[in-house]
Order: sequence, then C-alpha cells, then structure tokens
Amino acid sequence: MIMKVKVRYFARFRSIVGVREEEFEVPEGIRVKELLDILKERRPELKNEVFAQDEDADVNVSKNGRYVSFDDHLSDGDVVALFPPVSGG
Amino acid sequence: MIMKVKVRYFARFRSIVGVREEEFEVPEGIRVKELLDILKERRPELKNEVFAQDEDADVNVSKNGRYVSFDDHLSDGDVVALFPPVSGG
Amino acid sequence: MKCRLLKDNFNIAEAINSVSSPKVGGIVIFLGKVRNESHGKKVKKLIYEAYEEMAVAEMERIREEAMKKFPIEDILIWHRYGELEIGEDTILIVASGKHRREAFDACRWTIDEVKRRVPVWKKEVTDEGTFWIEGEKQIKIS
Amino acid sequence: MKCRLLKDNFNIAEAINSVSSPKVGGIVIFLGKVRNESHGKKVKKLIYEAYEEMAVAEMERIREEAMKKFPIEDILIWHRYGELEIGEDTILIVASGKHRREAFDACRWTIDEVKRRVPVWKKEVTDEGTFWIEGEKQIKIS
Repeated sequence: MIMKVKVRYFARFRSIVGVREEEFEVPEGIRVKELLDILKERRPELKNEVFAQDEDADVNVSKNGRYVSFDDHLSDGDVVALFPPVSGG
Repeated sequence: MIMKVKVRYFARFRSIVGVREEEFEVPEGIRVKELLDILKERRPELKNEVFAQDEDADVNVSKNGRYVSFDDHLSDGDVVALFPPVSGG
Repeated sequence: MKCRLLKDNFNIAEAINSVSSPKVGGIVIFLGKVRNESHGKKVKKLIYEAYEEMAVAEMERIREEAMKKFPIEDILIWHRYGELEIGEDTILIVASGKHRREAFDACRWTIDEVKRRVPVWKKEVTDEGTFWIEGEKQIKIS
Repeated sequence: MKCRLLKDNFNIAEAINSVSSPKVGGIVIFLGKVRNESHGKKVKKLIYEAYEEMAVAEMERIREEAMKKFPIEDILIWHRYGELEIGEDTILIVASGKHRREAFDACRWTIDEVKRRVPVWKKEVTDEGTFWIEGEKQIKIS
C-alpha cells in the first residue's frame, strides 16, 4: 500500500532543493528514517548536506509541526519538514 | 575643642525621635561609635531600638550620604544619618 | 496572544500589561536587538525566516513548560521576522511572578529554549557577504 | 540620568532607549510592582520614604560597581517614591550587553544590591493595619 507525505524545506535546505514543499508517494507506515533514505535517492543534492543521520546530524526533522525522532512512524497526509539548526532570538 | 555634627533620622527612627534632623556639639574628632554613645544619653528613647552596636545591630549609619563604619572619625559639619534596614525595590 | 510571530515593532507596554495582575510583584523582560557585529564581521542587517506555524506552536510549548517548571504568574514570547535593521528589536520575553527569583529563572530558561528549539533562521547581511546562521555556525551564501 | 528617584510613572521606552546602542544585542529589564499581598496580609497600598540624596548616590555607586563587575554596555536604575497603589511600578533596572548572559547577571545582581543598600523604606497599608518594612521584618505602626 502507498501513502502520501508532504516534505517541506526551510532556510538553507530550501535554497539547496529550490522548492518549498513537495509530495512523495511512499510505502504505508514507514519510519522517518526510511523517508530520509527515500529522499537521499530522489534528492541527491541533499545527501551530504542533510542526511548524516548520526548524533551530530545537522538536520532537524518535524512531523506536523513538532520535533520527531527518526524512529517515528509516518501516516498518510503527514507533513514532514527538514531544516538546519535554528538561530532565532 | 568642640565641633558640630548634624544627625538625621529616617523612617521608623524619625517617628521615634519626632524630628528630621538635629545638631549636636561634640568633642572634635570623635568616632561614629562615640557619637552613638552621646546619642544614647541625649535620646534615651532610641536606646533599645537603635543602639545595639553589635553585628546584628538593626541600625544603619551613614556619613555625608555614604555608609560608614562605627570606627570612622567625624569632622566638623558632618551629616550623620541613622536609619533602619532598608526595604526598597 | 501570549506567543506571536510578528512583523511589526513590539508594543512593550502592551506586553507587560498582558502578564500583569494584582498578584505580580516582579517582572523580568528579555529584549533581543540586532547588533552591528557578529562572528567578527560588521552586520548591515538581518533577515529572519521562520517555519511560521511550527514556530508559534513551539513557542506555545515552551511557554507551557515554563509555566509548569517555574512558579510564575505568566509569561509571554514574541518573535519578529522579516528584514530588521541594526538596533531593531528581535525577540521579547516577559515573565511575571509574585517574586523576582522565579521571574528571572523563567525568563532566562525561556530565551535559552527559544534559541535552541524555535524554527527561525537568521540570515546576516555583512560587509563580507551574506551568511546563514545555523546554531553557532555561519555559512556563506554570497 | 541613569539613576533617578522619581514620583511619576516610568517611561520604559525612554529607559530602554537610553541604554541602547548599535553594539547592544540583549537587554534585560527588572520591573518591580506593588502586589496585593505581603507577609500573609492583604495590601491596600505602599508608601515609599527615601533618604533622597543618599539614595541616588548609592544607586550611582551600585551602577558603577555593576559596570566594572560585568562586561555590560550600560545599566540604569530608577526607583519611585511616595504613595503607590496595587499594580503600580516601583523599581526599574535596565541592563544592556552585547550578549544576554552579562545583561541577566548584571540586572539580577543590581536589584539584589539595591534592595540591600539603597536607603528607601516601605510602609505597607494592609487590612490588618500599617507596617514599616525593615529588611525582612514587618513592624506595626497603627
């Protein structure tokens, strides 16, 4: 079974990808880290910048506006955002 | 030799004494603590309230607008103020 | 609204008012400003980009955590976005308490959390080019 | 004037402005208010009495010490006197720094010193009578 998730990019990641948001069809119930693996293939330009996936990873991931762990499962219609370390204040 | 010093009272001490300021003639060059001894005699109503003179003394003394130690010497024309622990802010 | 992302200048009097009550004895405010220097470079201006919905939601989560963590009466978090000149206000945190101790603690904790968690990014336009700021890092754009 | 004893309301915007400069990245403000409760009693209003010349001089000494002790850009201390109703402002301390850390430290240190040293005394009018406040003690007047 297939589900749809939206992926949003912010700040420098948006400049790298060149789009604000895109929709992907992915296998139902996958985890965040599996989505990231899919993105690595479809968005090779992000590979070095974003997807270190270790403790030092300079990438933040949110699901529906909330920080999420890489082990979290996704559902149809979820909005996943990828962004660099923040610098507000 | 004799010199003149002004003594000012603030807050509760002023209510006890009933005056804002009074002038005393005292021996030249005396220390703050000697002035306090003189005040004990001339203002017995202050004796229990003000002049404990130990570390826990609930009296503050300033000379010419600056906190002063009981061992400090006084000069002619000095203004000495006596007041309780402060409570601003 | 106790958590806001806004383009206009802060109305600080309004902010203070909105966390005040007869129970309040002390208010501690943190006000961030755009300063003329960063990482040794002369800053000309800042541009803040935000993930707006999440930024407000995250500020609300931080606010609720602060209200639980400290015995304060209220706390407010406002953050500006868009283009800001030197000297302009960037962030406003106002914490009110019966006593000053908890207001200081809550205000300080909250600004640290905002800087760590709220999805807002700073682009610095300096005399040596334009940079993205990512946490402590500075990454050249142009 | 960076140290003031004043009867009127604070102009907080003016205060912030007077410690701001292009070098300033963070401002921390402490604002004291008259609250409706003290030592378990319901407060109706406060009356502040001051040894005016010394109070201003002592605030200036505290300000200079703060400027030496912390790497801040500037700091201001304003204190009100006279009769104040619940909710009214009592004291305003505004510290500005390149970074927030020193502004927080200086603001907090300064309010503690003011409360310990500046010759100002609070008379509390409560529903159980009027009291002088001396440090932590409450002494009944009437």
